[in-house]
Amino acid sequence: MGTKEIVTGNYAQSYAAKLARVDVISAYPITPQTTIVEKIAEFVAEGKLDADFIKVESEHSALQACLSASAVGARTYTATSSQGLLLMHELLFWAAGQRAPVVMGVVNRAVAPPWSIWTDHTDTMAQRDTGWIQVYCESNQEVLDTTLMAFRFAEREDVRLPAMVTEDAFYLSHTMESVDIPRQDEVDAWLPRRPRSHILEIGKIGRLGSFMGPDLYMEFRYTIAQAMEQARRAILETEAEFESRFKRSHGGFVEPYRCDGADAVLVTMGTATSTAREVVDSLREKGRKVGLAKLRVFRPFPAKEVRELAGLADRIGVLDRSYGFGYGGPAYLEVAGTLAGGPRKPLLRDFIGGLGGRDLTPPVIEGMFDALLAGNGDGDEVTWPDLHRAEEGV
Amino acid sequence: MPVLEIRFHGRGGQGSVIAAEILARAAFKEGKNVQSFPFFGVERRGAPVTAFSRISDRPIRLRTSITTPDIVIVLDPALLKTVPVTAGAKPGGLLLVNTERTPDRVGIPFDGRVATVDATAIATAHGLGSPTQPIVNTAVLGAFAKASAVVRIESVVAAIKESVPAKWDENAAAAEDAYEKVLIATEAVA
Amino acid sequence: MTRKPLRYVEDIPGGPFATVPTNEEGTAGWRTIRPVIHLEKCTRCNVCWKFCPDVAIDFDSEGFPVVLLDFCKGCGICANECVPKAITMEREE
Amino acid sequence: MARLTIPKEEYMLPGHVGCPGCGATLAMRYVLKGVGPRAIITVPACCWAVMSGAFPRTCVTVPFLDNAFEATGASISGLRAGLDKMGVKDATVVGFAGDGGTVDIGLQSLSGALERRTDAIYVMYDNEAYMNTGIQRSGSTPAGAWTSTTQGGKTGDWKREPKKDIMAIVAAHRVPYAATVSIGFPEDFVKKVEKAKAIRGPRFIHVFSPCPPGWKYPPEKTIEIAKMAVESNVFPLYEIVDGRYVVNRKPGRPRPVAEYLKVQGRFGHLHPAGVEAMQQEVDANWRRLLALERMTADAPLPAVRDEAVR
Repeated sequence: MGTKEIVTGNYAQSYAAKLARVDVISAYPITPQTTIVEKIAEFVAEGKLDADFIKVESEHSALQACLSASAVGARTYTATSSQGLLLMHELLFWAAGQRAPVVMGVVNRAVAPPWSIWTDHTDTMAQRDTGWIQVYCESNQEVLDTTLMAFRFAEREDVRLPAMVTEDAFYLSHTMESVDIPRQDEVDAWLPRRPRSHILEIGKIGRLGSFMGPDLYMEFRYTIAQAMEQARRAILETEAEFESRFKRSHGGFVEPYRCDGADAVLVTMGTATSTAREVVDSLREKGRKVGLAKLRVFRPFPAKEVRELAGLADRIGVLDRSYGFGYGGPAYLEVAGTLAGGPRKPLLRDFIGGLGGRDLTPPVIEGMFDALLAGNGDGDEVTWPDLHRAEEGV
Repeated sequence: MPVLEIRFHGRGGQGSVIAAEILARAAFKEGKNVQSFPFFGVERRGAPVTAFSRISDRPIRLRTSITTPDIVIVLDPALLKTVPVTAGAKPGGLLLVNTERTPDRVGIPFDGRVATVDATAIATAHGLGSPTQPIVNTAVLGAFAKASAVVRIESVVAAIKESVPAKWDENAAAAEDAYEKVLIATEAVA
Repeated sequence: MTRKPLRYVEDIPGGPFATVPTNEEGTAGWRTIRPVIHLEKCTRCNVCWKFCPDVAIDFDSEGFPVVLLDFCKGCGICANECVPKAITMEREE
Repeated sequence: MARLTIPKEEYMLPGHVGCPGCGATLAMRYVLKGVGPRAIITVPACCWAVMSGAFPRTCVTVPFLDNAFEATGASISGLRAGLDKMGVKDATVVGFAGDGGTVDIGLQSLSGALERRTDAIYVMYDNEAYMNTGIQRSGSTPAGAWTSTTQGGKTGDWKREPKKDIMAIVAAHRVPYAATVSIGFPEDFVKKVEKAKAIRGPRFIHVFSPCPPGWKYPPEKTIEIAKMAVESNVFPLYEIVDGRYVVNRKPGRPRPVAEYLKVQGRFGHLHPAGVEAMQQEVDANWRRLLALERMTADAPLPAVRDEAVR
């Protein structure tokens, strides 16, 4: 067992990077990620982490430096938020194309303008097709554990893809809560250094990146698609291996909660899941048969597990903490798309909420369950329940 | 008239892409629907380049490169040794090659008519391009007009004047010169 | 030896990792003219070797330059820079 | 056979797809002769990203990494840190980028790498425009030049702005070593690369690299032009060593700039007044360079030399 400490979600990331003995960190400061890199800088300065911390001049450079260090075999880590992640967009594709197992902590934050430093999933949702594994966390413990898992499944020979571990701004990043910090020797056993394939070595001919014409590029992209499909098994195996060693697991891809005999299930991501557990318990006590499903791994998208939700209830809602202009929340669109292909056709609703740090309080979540259960499904498919409108005086 | 598909083979700097464009303009002047585009690859002086033209009476909707050409035009004879220029050519089509050789001695099998013209000599005679890099496209198009009868030489000359950046008269003269000098073998070459 | 071009998913190594040296395939077809070295004038000063952008000039056992015709693109730099004017550019047959 | 004046070993292979007479291939050939086999090259979008042709080919025998257009500076920092942590201490990290990739889109990451004292050599091969994409103007295109985006025309829309002085920008970062080289002077070129290789910290090499299709001259003239640029003071050869300017060649009577311009179609439109203006610009830059040499002889701004610096 490790040592129990009261730490923020950001420090949980820093501890995970230290325990993973990362070789090279390259990062640029952005609220609310800053205390991650400050803590890492402290570890390096105090000699507690033998790593090269490259203080770059932009997030774009932060990820390129990681990719180049990874290209010669180093274990690399970085962290960012919002605008920084958007600036990395070009390099996010590059990482997957180069098959670089970079691990990145992302503190989910709204995108400008207007400036907003508060939580919102738009930044990482906008990167869902770049070839990065994406895991959304609900607690600081989950952040630390998932980061340690990420190094392992990202570096597996059959995966070799980059991974994002996300945490909600302030609700996790700056929230102090008890976290078990594993012992270094246990993590060393968990993350042994294995020689990596397809890297550059001094004295050996080889070009990483290259140039492909129409006759071969598609086949090459397919090999990345295969790796992401392979990541499904790798993530579940890693979670099982982690549980056997550290005695903790965080719900795999999709974790149903009290869905037995449910009339309605709400799909949630990030810290909204915790609050929603409270609401489900209180509604159950009032005899209302509701449940929730924590959607934890967003890439690779857990289509099989999501389709199984259709067997749990006839009405399924999705709480999107982001919104795609022109239709709806990305999480809803992918859940709905998957269910449309399944045998059962549940009534589907998208609830847009919590943008820009707006609190997702129990009453607001309860309102979503009410909307799900009311009527015979003639209401709007995509709604913003907690919108402040003058006429409703809310 | 079905959609006529023409594939040009040349090297960077020899004017294959402009050749496809001139041909399309010429056919357009005769009221045809046209489409011309290059295979955009590593354009380097000297590197093999491919360009395409489609000509038809009805609207052209295909948005693909041309893999079964009715007509293959080769601006540089050296390509015959290195690039499969006649790959996928429809039987009974036309192969036009810029070479000193006569059609029967082109040296590659072709199920269709073969025509040859020494466009390099004609271009050099009309001062087009440099000794190391003669610009042969307009001469080849003159030969094409005669060998294919798809467009009239007058349309080709008019299109040349709209498309070439300089030396309009010399380019027009080279096309007319090649129109006269092209050699066309009637029967299929084994 | 020209290598069979890669085509299938199964041909793709586990990453965009290229290791085939380019000198396995020639670029001779690029030229319309080629350098001819007149050894009687050549002083073996190796200027032609030094300035070749295609590394297409090597040396024979006595140190005379030899044009590697598989790779020469016929740019003419060697002829232009040759001090004793021992190199002329001839049209490719 | 006469003794070779530059190392015999070749680390760039034949069979690349450079245009006939390409200056950039000679730039790579000489850089690799200078740094030797224990080097690693990182290259952004530029002619050299295409030079090897299609996968699975590569035309250099040393390891070669492709990086994003803006990020060569970040890439050399990452490579150095990665190699250090992998226990490789004797490798030379080389960033090899074009002029647009350095003075325009890549300037920020270059500045970052120099400021954080990354232990690497950044080479900018300068063909004075975006040649891989078809000769569009860059910040390094000289004033008065034709490019595909400064076509002159009726409005005389040639490149108006003077060429960005990247060496001055680099010098402002107080690097331990920076130098200009020309492929017309391979001995000077390789000597300076070998000199740079022996120094720790950020080093910069500015390569004069003529381009036949881009500058509109016949391919056989590449070296002739690369020499004329130096002999006419259009592209002086000099070093900045620890803040001190050292001018390597001081032609007794520099060749007239007109001779340099005449050979290139990109300057073909210039009237005598235009040529004279360029002559004065060259002379002014030359006088300033000599003044910098004198001034920094006794008042240099030395680079921060911390041997353990990365």
